Amino acid sequence: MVKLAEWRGKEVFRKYGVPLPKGAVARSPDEARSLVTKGTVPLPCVIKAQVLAGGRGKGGAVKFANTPEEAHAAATAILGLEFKGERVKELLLEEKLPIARELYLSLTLDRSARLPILMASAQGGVEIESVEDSAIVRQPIHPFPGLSGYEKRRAAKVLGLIGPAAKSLDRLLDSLWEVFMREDAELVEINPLALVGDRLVALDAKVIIEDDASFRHPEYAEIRDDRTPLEEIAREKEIAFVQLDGNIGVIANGAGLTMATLDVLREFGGRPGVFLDLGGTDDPAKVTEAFLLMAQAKPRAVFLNIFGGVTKCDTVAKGLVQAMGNIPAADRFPLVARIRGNNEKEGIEILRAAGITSVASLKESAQAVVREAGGAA
Amino acid sequence: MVKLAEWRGKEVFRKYGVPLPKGAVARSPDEARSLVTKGTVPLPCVIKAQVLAGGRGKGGAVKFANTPEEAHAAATAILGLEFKGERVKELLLEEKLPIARELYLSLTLDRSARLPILMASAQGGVEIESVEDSAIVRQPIHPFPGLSGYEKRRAAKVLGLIGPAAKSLDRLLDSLWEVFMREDAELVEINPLALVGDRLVALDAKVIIEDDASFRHPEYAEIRDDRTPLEEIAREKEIAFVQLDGNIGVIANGAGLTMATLDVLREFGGRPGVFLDLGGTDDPAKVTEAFLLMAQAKPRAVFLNIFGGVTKCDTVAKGLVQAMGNIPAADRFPLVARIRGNNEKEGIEILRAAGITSVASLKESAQAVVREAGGAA
Amino acid sequence: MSVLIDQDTRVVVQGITGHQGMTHSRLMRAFGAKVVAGVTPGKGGTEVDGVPVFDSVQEAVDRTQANASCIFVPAPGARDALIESVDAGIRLATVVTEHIPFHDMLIMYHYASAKGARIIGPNCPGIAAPGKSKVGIIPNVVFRPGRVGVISRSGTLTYEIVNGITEHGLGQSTCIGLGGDPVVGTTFVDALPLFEADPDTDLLVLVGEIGGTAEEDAAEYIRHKFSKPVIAYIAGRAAPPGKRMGHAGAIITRGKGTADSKVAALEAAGARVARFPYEVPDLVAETLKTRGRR
Amino acid sequence: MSVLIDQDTRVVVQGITGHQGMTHSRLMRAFGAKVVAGVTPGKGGTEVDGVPVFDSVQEAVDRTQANASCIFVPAPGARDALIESVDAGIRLATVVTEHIPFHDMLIMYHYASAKGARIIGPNCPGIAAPGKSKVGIIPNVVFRPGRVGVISRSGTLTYEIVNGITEHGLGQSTCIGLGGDPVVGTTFVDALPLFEADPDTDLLVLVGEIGGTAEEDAAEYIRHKFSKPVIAYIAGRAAPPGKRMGHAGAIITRGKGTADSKVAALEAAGARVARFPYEVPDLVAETLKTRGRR
Repeated sequence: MVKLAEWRGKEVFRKYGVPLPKGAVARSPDEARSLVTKGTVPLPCVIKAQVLAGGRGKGGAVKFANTPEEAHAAATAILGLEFKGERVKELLLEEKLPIARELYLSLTLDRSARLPILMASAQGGVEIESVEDSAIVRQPIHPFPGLSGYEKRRAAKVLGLIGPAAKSLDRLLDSLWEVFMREDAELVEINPLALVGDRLVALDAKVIIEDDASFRHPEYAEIRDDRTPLEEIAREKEIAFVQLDGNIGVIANGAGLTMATLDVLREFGGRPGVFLDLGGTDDPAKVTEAFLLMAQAKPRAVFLNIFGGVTKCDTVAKGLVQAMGNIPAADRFPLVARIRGNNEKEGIEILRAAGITSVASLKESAQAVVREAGGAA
Repeated sequence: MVKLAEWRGKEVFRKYGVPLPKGAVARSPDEARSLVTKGTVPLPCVIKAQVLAGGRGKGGAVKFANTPEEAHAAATAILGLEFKGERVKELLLEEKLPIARELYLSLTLDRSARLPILMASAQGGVEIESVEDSAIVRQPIHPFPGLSGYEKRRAAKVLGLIGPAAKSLDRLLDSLWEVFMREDAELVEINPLALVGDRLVALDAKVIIEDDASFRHPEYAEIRDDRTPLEEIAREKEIAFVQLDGNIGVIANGAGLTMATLDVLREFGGRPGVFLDLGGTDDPAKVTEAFLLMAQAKPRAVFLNIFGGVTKCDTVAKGLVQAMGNIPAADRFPLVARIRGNNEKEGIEILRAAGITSVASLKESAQAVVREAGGAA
Repeated sequence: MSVLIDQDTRVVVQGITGHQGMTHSRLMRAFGAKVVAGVTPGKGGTEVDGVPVFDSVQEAVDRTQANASCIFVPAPGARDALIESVDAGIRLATVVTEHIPFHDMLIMYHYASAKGARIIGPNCPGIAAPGKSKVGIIPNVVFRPGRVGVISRSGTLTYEIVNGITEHGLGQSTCIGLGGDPVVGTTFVDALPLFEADPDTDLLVLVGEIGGTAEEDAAEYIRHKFSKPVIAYIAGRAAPPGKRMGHAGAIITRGKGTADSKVAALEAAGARVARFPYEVPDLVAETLKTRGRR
Repeated sequence: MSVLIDQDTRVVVQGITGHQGMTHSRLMRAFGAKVVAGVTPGKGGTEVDGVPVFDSVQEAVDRTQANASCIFVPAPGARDALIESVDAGIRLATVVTEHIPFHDMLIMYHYASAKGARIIGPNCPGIAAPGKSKVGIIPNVVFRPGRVGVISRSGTLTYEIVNGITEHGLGQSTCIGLGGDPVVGTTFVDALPLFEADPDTDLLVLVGEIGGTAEEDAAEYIRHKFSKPVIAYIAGRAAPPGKRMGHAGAIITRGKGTADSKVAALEAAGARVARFPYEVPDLVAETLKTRGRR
């Protein structure tokens, strides 16, 4: 999932013709003042921290300025912030517009309908989760004909737009649809979408690009999302890795089995802290890397729960034994292993030769690892 | 139907990334020489008359030049031509490439399948009508998923392209598909498509844009096709008008009825010269305009054959009577009228008041107009 | 019984507030059709001759149980109008609008097909089942209830031929004007099985024209799968090759789709082919007589 | 009988010359599947373990009467591979490939649906009917012929549960791994009627996971239209909200799709819901015993 910062999202919007306020990015207070002085950004202006988390307004990450000096001061204040764990490095300065109304608009996927869905609400400017369902239009869009006239009219109706404002919406929705389809977006959201006179302007931009479509979008390759450093390393090695606050490390293969393992551990009072999903690899080297990564997360105990399919049991056993030799003594951890499925016998044999016993029962192995981690919480 | 001249078609191709030879347009021998002198068009080059008719090579409308002076001379020769009735006003000068093979490629509509169809043949550079069917691949393309990999591979196979040349085809076909879909084309054709080393280059470009899509393509509004001046006036007035070499004028409504009228006239030895299809108008002024247009074509006799539906009989009668008063005495013609269908009685009454008799039988009315035009041919 | 429409057909007219939509809604009702709703965005809540107008097809369907639509919306909006009616659950849409780009029609046709909906047209006279219903613009006066089915690619020529049948003292079960555009929602081959299955149709009149291969395809179907007698007429035997006779359906290209090829294919399939429109009624009457039916 | 595949299923493997395609073709054949052809563009004319390889699916179908495809083609080419198999007349395509963009899958799903073809997957283990056939990558060793149907959104968890059932001395009629991607060709609701209609299935095991509303939709279907007993397990009760557990199917958004909501819906529909994978076999055995069937 590639979440674009507001200014990057707006660059994409601009390419497709979504109307935007005049604005520019600054990375220092001096740059902020200069943008205003040169008239690149008209006054009065708004100055926004370019962070991915929401709630910037309330959190002091959005300020206004009427003079170049105010812009400098606001930029200084915001660039000093650490907002919800993220240090502010970039600011977006934009003209402050006379807003008549704030609306909400987004395109995302409706999994049940297996269709893109257009959501529109007249109650913009607040988190859409807080808007009651009856105030949101949800219009599925079939990808074959694409966005149709009646669908756009339905959105105009709920947004209360008529005449030139409805025409502005019509064009904006065509642009937004193009962004969603051509950029392989998971989500494109404008909140708030401002009515300024009788035209619409996107005040914010939230664009999330689908990770799986990255082969079509090398342009997003260097943009990272909100992963921890270890998660980032995992991503580079194509290992699914999630860090939480617990002390048991879990290495499994497949999302369902990983979650089931977690369910069982919790049942016996265990506190899982790191999940590492090997997915469908069948490469011992990748298994070794996974174990080394796990060691860096410093779990109290590790539970290896593998059901061999594409990933074969002997592959995992080989990778594991290889890893164990390379983990520094200080980082070593007690290990409970359970390997079943394809090449189960070969795998168990390899583990046994290295002094590791595989427990066949999921229940018993889970209980064992909870004990190793210091007992139930 | 908007047929684009080669250079205009290539401008469209360029926009979508279809590879082209280096070239430029000249409208005088001096301009031609200058393009070569300045290096805009590398030498040796080819100089082609920008006319819509085919067979330019054999007709002396394509020449080669190795020096700026040769370019000037060739341009002088070609600009003096009248090629198949069309005066040459523009030249396209292009670098002459070392061609390994000449191929054929087009996208058009398959009416029966109700699908776009990709046609490809290794026998390019000749009229595709002269290539035997077995040497042409016809691949229908579904507009929903668009052009797929296997369809492109099938084309590569018949064209005998592998490796980098097949990759070049892959990209070229994606571009050509975009031209066809986004420009609302009836036909996009590259003949010949040249293999130069291991890349493909479109040596010619034939692009026909659908008339009915003109509301989406104001950019083609000023481009005319090969209509006669009267046909051009008719088009502006939205009257379907076809001129042939006969002496009977036919005014009917609807393509089918117009053709049936022609069939009957021919049966009785008549030689229809002008067809004017009122289509689905119900505006007396348009009927008047149609008659005035007909008068300019100077027919020996005119047959009005209307079956009233959307176009009502009394509307036609009113328009006709109005027109008759405005046609100069020298241009008047004998008229046989047959009006049936919606508001038939009212129409017949209006004609009767103006001294015109409506004949109910198609057979008898057709015989009458052939007599008026001087009898069977 | 009749084909596609009958007395239970509930028609919504898309574009009812335009001149054509208004005029033909009246004429449909005069023919006996149940026109239950109209749609014009922005005019919801008004009425046309007592027919309620809605902002969207979905509302019209929800409120009036409309089950067939008749589209008069001008070409630039026709594609959207059709998608809207399909998405609202309408499974029979007659598109009267002319000059729809075939690229739009490709999308309309394949989308409707995927959703199980049928399009008649575009640029077509529509469907008439005398004594029951009518969706479209065929003149009311030419019809008389009877047992002759008619399918045609032409507009006014259809009226001419139907009128001739009526003047001959015969009548029609259902008449469908398919339209002559490059891409049509329903072809002869699509329509033939409907008439084969219709117990109220004894004989079928097929009116074709030069261009395309729809008549040759029909002949193929008739030869193998159609059991009722067919009388055909093909317009354009005398038309000059390569010239347009009013719409794109009538271009002759590459020696295919000529009148000769169509006539030959139909005759080989057992159809009787009239040389002129006025021969059709005689051939119909004669054939029905031979068959002992009427 | 079984569901979707049986001993007459003739499988073409798209991407057969890759490591995965080759390995699993062997395993499918070892399970009893008729793998009749492989497709890899440019490798036509070669063989893989005696299975002929063709350049196109159309050739494979023409030459070997293949009627089901198994797609191992890497994500960037998967969409094209599926379109190719649908266009070649294949009506059942199992897509093993992972990491296909959902935008591609939307097109694949709606195109296949329009053509009457069914997709299993993507990113799925596929289908196994023990003693008959297998299309996909589920380990052969976990199965035993029997009368328990299994449908699952997970991969390895399916193997775990099927293995548990087998170790308990029971067997499976058909097992379908639907895949857990945001857009799947076949959902629980799509698959349930197949098991309802299958005379060889006495009981259905449904393996779900948090995220989306597929389990809630399934519960709704089960409540009204499914007559056989259902044992369910939902993975992810202890998963943290908003975090990905390996694939996009497991994001919890806006309070919907939680384990609690799924469990409650399924129990309300009459299903028995296991709290842990290892409870499933006991519940299956117990339920079958009560019903007096096995």
